[in-house]
Amino acid sequence: MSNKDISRRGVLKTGAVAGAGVALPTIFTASQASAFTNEPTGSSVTLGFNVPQTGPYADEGADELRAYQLAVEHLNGEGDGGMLNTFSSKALKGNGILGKKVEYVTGDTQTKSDAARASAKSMIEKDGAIMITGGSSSGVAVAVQALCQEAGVIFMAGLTHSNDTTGKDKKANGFRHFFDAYMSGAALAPVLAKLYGPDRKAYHLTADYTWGWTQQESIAAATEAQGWETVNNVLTPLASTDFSSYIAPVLNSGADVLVLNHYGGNMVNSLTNAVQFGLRDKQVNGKNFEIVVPLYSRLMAKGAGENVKGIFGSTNWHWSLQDDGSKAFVQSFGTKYGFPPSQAAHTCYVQTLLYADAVERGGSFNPCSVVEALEGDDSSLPGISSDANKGFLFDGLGNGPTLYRSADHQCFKDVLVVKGKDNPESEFDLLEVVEITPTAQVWYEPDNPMFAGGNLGTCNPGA
Amino acid sequence: MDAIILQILNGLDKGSAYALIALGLTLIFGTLGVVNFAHGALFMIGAFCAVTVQRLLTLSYETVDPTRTDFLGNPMKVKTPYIESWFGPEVGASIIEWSVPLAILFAIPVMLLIGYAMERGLIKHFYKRPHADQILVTFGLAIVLQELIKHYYGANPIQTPAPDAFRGSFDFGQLLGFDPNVIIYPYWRLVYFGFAAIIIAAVFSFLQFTTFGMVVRAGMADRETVGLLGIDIDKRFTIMFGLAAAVAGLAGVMYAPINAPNYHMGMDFLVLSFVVVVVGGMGSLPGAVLAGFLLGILESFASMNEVKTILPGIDQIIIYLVAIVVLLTRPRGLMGRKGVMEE
Amino acid sequence: MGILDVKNVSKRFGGLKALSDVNLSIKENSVHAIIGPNGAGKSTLLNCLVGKLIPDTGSVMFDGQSVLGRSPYEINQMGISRVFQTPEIFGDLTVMENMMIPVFARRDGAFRMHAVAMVNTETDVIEQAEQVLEDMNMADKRHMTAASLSRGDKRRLEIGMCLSQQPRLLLLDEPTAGMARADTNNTIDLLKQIKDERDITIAIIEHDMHVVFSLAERITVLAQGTPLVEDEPQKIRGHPKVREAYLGESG
Amino acid sequence: MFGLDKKDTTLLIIVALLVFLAPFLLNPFPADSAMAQFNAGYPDLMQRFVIFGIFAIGFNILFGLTGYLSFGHAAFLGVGSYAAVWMFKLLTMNVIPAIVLAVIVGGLFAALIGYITLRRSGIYFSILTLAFAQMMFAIAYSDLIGRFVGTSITNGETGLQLTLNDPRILGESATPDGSIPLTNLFGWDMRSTYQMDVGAWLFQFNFGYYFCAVVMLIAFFLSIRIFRSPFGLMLRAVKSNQQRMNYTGLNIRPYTLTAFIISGMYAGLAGGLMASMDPLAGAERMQWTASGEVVLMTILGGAGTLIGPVLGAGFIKYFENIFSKINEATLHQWFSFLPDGLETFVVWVAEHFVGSGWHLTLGILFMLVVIFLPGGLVEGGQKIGGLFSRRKQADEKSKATKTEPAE
Repeated sequence: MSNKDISRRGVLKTGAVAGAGVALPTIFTASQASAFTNEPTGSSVTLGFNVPQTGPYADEGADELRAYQLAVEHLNGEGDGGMLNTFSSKALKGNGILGKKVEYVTGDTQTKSDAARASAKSMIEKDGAIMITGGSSSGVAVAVQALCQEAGVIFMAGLTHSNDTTGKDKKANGFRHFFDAYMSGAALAPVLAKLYGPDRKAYHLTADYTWGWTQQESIAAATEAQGWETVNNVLTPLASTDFSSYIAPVLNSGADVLVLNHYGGNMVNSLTNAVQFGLRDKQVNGKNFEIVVPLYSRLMAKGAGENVKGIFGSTNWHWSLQDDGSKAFVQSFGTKYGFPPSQAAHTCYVQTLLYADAVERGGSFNPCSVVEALEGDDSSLPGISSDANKGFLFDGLGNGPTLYRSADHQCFKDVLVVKGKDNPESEFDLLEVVEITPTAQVWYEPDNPMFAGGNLGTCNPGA
Repeated sequence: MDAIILQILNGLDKGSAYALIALGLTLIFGTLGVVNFAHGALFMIGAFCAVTVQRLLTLSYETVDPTRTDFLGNPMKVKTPYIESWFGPEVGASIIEWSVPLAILFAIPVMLLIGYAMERGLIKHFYKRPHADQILVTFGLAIVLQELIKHYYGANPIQTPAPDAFRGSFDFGQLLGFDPNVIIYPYWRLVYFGFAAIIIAAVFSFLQFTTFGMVVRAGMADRETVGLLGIDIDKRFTIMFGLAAAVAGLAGVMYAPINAPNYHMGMDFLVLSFVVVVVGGMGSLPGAVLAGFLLGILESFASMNEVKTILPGIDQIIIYLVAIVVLLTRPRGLMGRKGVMEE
Repeated sequence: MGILDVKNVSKRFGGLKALSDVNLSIKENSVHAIIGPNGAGKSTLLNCLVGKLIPDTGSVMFDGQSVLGRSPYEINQMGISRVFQTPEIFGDLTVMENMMIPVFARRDGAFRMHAVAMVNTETDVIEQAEQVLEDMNMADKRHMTAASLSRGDKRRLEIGMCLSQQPRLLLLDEPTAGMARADTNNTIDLLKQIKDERDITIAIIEHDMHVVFSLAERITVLAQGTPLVEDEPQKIRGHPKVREAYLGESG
Repeated sequence: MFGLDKKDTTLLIIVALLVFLAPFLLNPFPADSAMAQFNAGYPDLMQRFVIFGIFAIGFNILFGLTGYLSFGHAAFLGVGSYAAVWMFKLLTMNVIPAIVLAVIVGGLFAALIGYITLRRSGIYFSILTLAFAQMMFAIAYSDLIGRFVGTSITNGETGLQLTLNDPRILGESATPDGSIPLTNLFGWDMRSTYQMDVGAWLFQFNFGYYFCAVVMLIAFFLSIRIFRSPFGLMLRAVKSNQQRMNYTGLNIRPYTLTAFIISGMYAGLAGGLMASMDPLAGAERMQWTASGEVVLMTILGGAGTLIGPVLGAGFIKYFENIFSKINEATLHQWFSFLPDGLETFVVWVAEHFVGSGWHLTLGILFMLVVIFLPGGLVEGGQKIGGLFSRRKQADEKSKATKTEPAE
């Protein structure tokens, strides 16, 4: 490891403080001299990687952490540079951020709002982190985002898919690269309609918490727009491990499609149970019974094993993408760790780069400068006529041309519709990209009812 | 009607897992007087016995296939399990496919050994200690066990499918004269229920009809008196601990194809199984089994749409609600004995 | 009218008739023993007196008030204290603390949210408890944990705790069961002393004839859940019915 | 002092000193040194130490004194938090009304649940409390009440938080610069922190922490008073022998119920303080694992002792927050003095116990403590203390020290 310096509060590294050491402890210095929270004044800058290290999402968290370490290497000019070479913005030079070496601290969110906030707070208060990123669930993302807003640091969300993160709970200091439930629905519905026909009856099983609700709302609206009928929506407790009693009635409900609005362990179990009950071998209403999983991830697909074969869903990114950015990222990640990155790893890597780039372009670590840089110069995605179509436009980080929309700090980019591969060639080759849905199709206005009720507020530099 | 039959089946199936775990928990409590918070971890280890056997059977050697490339563009390394190369691809594949049933043979000695080691190495020193200490130490052990599993197998669930012959589902309804596809039920879940019934019956007849079992039962009722008869009751209790561990382990092995094992599945079952044991009545084996099935069935009924539309969210709280009602109407659970764990 | 009047009390457990039509009257300031073979219903009767069991029929009056339907603690507050077969004391607490609790209970009643004061400033309670400790010859053991006392001392402590409540009726359930001869004699002496020094009624259930005949002023013989005879000790000793039913058996 | 005897006064003064000097004591390593990772003297963690200390002190009044093992106390902490956040949303950002309401709500829920659950004892009581708490968790996590009422009450798994549109009666919905106002005590922000640079050391003095610390000292003082009061004596009597209690004319139920309510109010207080330091109330803090945590804290520190629960709380929170943050890079830095091969090996071994392995370390420590120190950490302290005093009075005949039950 090259990272031999301890993370520490930037303040301490100034000569002035070193002088204070000689001058002996006589004064209380209220270090209000800095213009914003944790202003780095030494030769390095500290980022906080807050990922689930214990609990059901620990593997996803571990993958996020790998991506972060890779991003730090690349920012510091080590390794092969990864996506720095393909990124359309050329502000980053591989000499850290604004010439300061990038260091990091890690913490465990435990996938609990309280623990995640405690961990983030310790990074901010103790380690002097200037930016917090990571996470694997929407509840945590929303909670930590709110904290960062109050504390005056930037939050670059990791894996969070709920509409609320950039909807009713959006914050000026928070940014999301990952796609959201609405986009999943908008991308998936037309493919499903084309494939399974427009007159389907869908039965929804939905995890009973915020993400589940927004996911269900989105996919139901999108499929109904294609002519599908939503027969029933059953909320399942998050703590469920056995979904048999929710799956058993499906076949007699008149529905011919089962939509599983579940993620992680819930999804693995509900899909496994659905396949056990032989749903996919049945004919209902003269059609083959089908199962849909709106939000997919490769790690989940691995957990579900054989059961995912032929099942459709959507995903933010997949390692088999053939654009230059994705290829570069897979190459450096795979070389370092021996397996391809997950979508969570991708989004976390990209978020780190985007943050660093915004600091470089804005010329300051000040959160307000970062917010301004990430909100961009009012550039627009081509082919979408909307007043809200402005923000920071970039390319080369996978997913094609991408807009960080200034209105709600949500990234707009192509969405992948995938299905479980029938004949995987390797243990990583589980999903197959069926369609790359163009951004225009998943576009929504910031005042879409599913995202209403929030207020971005103003950037908070703290201090 | 068909919906009710389906939920009864589901309930019996869930109840099987609850009953098996609660049975072992009650055995340990009844014989050794120890509150074992590591019992869920034993169930989890059982499930991971299935994973381990699957891993062992699929131990592979690598050959390089130059015609294909891996995700980095290098020639792909193809893995072939040794079993397949020894017995030929077809026989090999079907051996691998049967890894869960084979894991039963593997799990019995492993679980007995783990149970024995646990009792001799740790639990033994806690007989005379307060229940609070027992809880703390077994909880610590449970954390250690699950973290070790997490370290070797990761946090993601791992699929351990049932043999092909038991995949898919069985049209139960046609047997009962319903239309096709009305009551279908997965084969493996039926197997699980049958398996649980056999294990429960075996444990009860072992306690009922063998001298060993009679001594143990007498010891459960009155340890002192049995000790006075000059019988080394402690030794038998040690063996009972191993047996309880094996029951939990077997419940875990057979559960693996139903839901992919993950390292925290033990904790998921822990609280529930304590509720089951207490609702059944501390120290009562039939009570534990009865309560297991009762709660399983009630939980299944509570998740029916018809019930949920009237009482939203009832499926999340039903178990606890039932526990409260039972304990308030029957002070010692369904079949509990007086004076056990009441102080 | 005695201080305790038991009238027509019956109690069944399922098919078993534990008590049938028991009538008993205990005179104030007397020592009354209830004896009988195993299974005669002595313990059941006692439990009916202190509120642990509720008789199926009949009445139990203490000082003109019915005790039926009251909880043990309420009956205790009426003035009945009970000594158990195996000493029931607060094993985790010190001897002094053991002695203070009944004094508090007598002063403050069944419940008092008494969290403002400190135990060590309650001088009146401390003095009373000290006094009883002195009376019991246990003052030197006041800081010992009750559980670490000898069997005989535990019994002394328990009797002392009951006395410190200044009860009007002291019920003793085989107070010398399982004791060595020396301890038994000590206990007898203690009880004699109590009887002599205090205005107190003592009812004693006992197996040990030595104890009964050393203490009792009146004896009721219980057999098969019903009183056989009630008389003075000397007369009981020679009573043929009693010999037949009880003494004869136990040799 | 304050009616305490000499020993208790000493204890209180020591605790007060430790708490007030915590920013120094918990930051023993220079911020620049490799060991700085072990520093715990930053506001959030220090707040957590004292808040969970309060929670555990309250729990100990129930469990340590009466022996009733509640497995659902986190529920009272949770409702306390929700009550406090609602107070911030609707009334004022001043913490006093929020904390007062949190204590009241915690007490009310405890009265209701305690009234029902205390009909049973032993494990039946434990499971009843667990059942109630788990029901409350499920209700909060999926916002079931909100579903009936039509408006969000607990805001599901995200947790109840402040927004820019809260209709605050006394105070503003948002500050002029567009932020959510901060929690404060009559204008003093909980968040404000003074930093002191002393040579290579950095010490942080946070107003919120000192506020919590004062509350905790009051809570601790009250708990000593309860321990030493006739009421406390009765509670210990309940634990010792309920039969004798009954036959001594004492009604047990009101005693246990009062203890339950007091500990529920302590939990509510802790919840209110937590929300005051960080105005978000997450449902997870009501889950059984959270209830289990306070049980572990109390047993680990020493149930029934005055200071034990506080030690236990500090112990667990320290591991949760410090050990989970040590990563591979940090380890490499620590062991960089070793030869390369050895360094890799040592780091590989150590990695299992830190970062994502912090649960493993905690599990092992639980076992070690309970195996070797049956009386918890307090007993460990006494043993060490015993070593010293024995050395001091080498010639004095050491009497077998009798551990007073309430020590």
